[in-house]
Amino acid sequence: MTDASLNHLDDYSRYGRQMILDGFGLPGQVALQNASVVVVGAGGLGCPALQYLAASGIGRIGIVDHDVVELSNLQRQILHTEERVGMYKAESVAQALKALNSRLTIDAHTCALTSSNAPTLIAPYTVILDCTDNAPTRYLLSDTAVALGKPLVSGAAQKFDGQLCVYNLNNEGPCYRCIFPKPPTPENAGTCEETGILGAVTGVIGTLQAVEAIKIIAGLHDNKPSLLIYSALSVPPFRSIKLRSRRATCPACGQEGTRQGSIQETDYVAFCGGSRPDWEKLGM
Amino acid sequence: MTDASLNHLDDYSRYGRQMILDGFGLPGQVALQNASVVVVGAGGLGCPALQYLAASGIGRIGIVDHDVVELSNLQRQILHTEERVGMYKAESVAQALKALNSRLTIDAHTCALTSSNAPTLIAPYTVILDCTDNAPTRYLLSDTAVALGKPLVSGAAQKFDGQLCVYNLNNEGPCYRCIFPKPPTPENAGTCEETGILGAVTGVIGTLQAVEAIKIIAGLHDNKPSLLIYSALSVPPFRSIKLRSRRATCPACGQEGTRQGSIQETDYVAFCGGSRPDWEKLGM
Amino acid sequence: MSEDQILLKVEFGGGLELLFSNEKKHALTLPARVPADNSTSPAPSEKETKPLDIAYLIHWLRDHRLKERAELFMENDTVRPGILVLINDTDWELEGEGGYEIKDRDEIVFISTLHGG
Amino acid sequence: MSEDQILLKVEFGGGLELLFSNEKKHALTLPARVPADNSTSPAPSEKETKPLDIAYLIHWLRDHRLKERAELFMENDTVRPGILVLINDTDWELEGEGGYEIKDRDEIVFISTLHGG
Ligand SMILES: [Zn+2]
Ligand SMILES: [Zn+2]
Repeated sequence: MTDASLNHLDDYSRYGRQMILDGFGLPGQVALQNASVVVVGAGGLGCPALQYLAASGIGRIGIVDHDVVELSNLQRQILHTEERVGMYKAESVAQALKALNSRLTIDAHTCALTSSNAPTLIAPYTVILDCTDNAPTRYLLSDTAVALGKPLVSGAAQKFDGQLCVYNLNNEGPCYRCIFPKPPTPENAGTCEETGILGAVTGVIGTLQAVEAIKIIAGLHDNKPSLLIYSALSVPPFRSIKLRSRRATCPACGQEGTRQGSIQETDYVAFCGGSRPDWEKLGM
Repeated sequence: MTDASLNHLDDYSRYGRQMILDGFGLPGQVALQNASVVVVGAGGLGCPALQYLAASGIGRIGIVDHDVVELSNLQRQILHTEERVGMYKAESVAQALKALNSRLTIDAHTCALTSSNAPTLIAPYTVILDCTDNAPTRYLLSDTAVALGKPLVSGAAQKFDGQLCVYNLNNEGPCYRCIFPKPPTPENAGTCEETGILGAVTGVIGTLQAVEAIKIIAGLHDNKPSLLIYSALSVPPFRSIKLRSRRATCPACGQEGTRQGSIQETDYVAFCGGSRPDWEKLGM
Repeated sequence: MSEDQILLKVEFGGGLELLFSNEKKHALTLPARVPADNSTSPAPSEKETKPLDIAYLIHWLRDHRLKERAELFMENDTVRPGILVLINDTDWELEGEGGYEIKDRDEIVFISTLHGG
Repeated sequence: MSEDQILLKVEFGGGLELLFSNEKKHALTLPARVPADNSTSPAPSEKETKPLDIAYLIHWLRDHRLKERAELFMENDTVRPGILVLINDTDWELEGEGGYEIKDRDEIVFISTLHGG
């Protein structure tokens, strides 16, 4: 078996529909097979993203979520079932993905992502998907992506609205802190529970996250930083925004010498139950 | 039980996340509960659409598909499983939806949609979703939607591209024939099999079809005819097009007196194995 | 841009780009006045002219940009059935179809309707 | 539009519209020259002025359109952390941020970053 072929003969017919695509082909499918993606959050965004990643033939998928399935999740978290209410979301999702694609390697992590475990949990994967539901974890994931030098496909959804952005693309694009240098106060950062969410809106954004991850892995991404804004009730519903480059002064991704300030412990410590990872000590 | 309440007490917590949305609320949820949607095609577009419709609390869902699940479908048709390869798609999907929402009423039709059965198959439902993969059935469904006076949420996907449009909206908007008066020759109408498709692209369009159906049912649609064009590799990936009104001369939806020409039998007879429905005889 | 030239963007989608060197986006500069009979070879000066319109653009694209199988782009002097023409993100039927006079920096999109699912 | 007035579109998203009468889209007409100190009450004629810019617009929106809780929109003389300003679909940082001089028919969008999932 070489890098230039698929592991199983029937994979050629299984993935034939995408392998005949211009610019994708066998190399694209082999890239997916050899790639690994970690999805943080197996909720409204994570479910659709995971399902299309698994279907596409990606080799290894990590899932990080410490919550258990509740009945009120099923309005949008479409990989869970009524029977699996009470099960860890990461395990419920693993079960669903396994039924869809038994050759997929799945790592189900039922722990919370914290500043102490983030580097080791995330390091083994090629691409990171931020499918979380709170600001502190979003900053933690962005800092982790920068420290590990990996692209971060970030989705968010609230009410009828959604946002999609790839951070730290090619280790050249802006990170989350470049765009939003200062975290909002906790009062200003609502979660789904408080503000409501139309289920299919998370579906649109989560599925688009899968598309972005697949484009990155297959070498089809144009590498230009942009933010996609979705508003289900607006006309037009989508708007694409041209984003700034990296900020030279960014405390996370800025270069030594121009970098200003430091990542504040308090950004996520209060929420994530740990201190900032000691990247130097971890050798990253 | 009145029309103004949900059938089951725990539905209030199950759908609470969307019931607290501005402009949705209890009336929106009750409208979903009392609504019925028929999805024609349980493939790449139908799977994601069905899954979000079922999760949202829609009361009754019809599925029309005469195909059986094949391994090569699983790259994008994410409601099927490896174990269900060989099963009718309509039944495979019904099984998946039942696990997600046991209170949903599901009608699984394992027959092909033909010009003879279309009127009776489609008539019982509030909203029609076109998730098919061929031009003749698209014309048949549009003519059926016009004859029955129902909105048609139409999705299509090929390669890296997708299109989304609501036809016959409010019995005022244009129908498929208003926009595309003449069917292309069969040679010019490729199917997924021939042209390839990135799985997640069907996911994006199918999920957007669910959003449109939910907006229509909950009274959140602005009723303006528009076409959404999606191209996964383009920047920007989405484009919204302002569409014409109905054509007074449209053979399907034009008014008597101004209507020109007639729906040609040959438009779908050759493909669908039947003649044009006799709408008058059927009393529609 | 000189006054007798018009700069426009043309985009192809839904598979039509395959007929045009597989390039989706084309930046064009065309004369502001063109032969009324839509002939796109260098015009003898005595020919009757009209302002640059969509009908002429369609002929010009067929004659100068199309790489293969003209019948997949044109039929009976207009675009073939199943192709939608968009003028600045608006259905061309709302803008006068072939007779729409192209203005500087207009964006014209030709998309083929998709049938797959 | 007279020469000393500028017509612009302002849009709010990501929940910010809740602070502005729950209206996403606002069409505004503002003077082309405004007080340099961003004060938005009728200016005495001797005040120093500057061209209408984003910094002034932010103050004007707070003083004349905001319905509640100004601290959710502004902090330290600019938008609060977590709000992104877009000028004609481009990140305001690429356009000079608060100092960007608003032109007729510009479209300025204020969106709040979303955290839900
Ligand atoms: Zn940065
Ligand atoms: Zn019509």
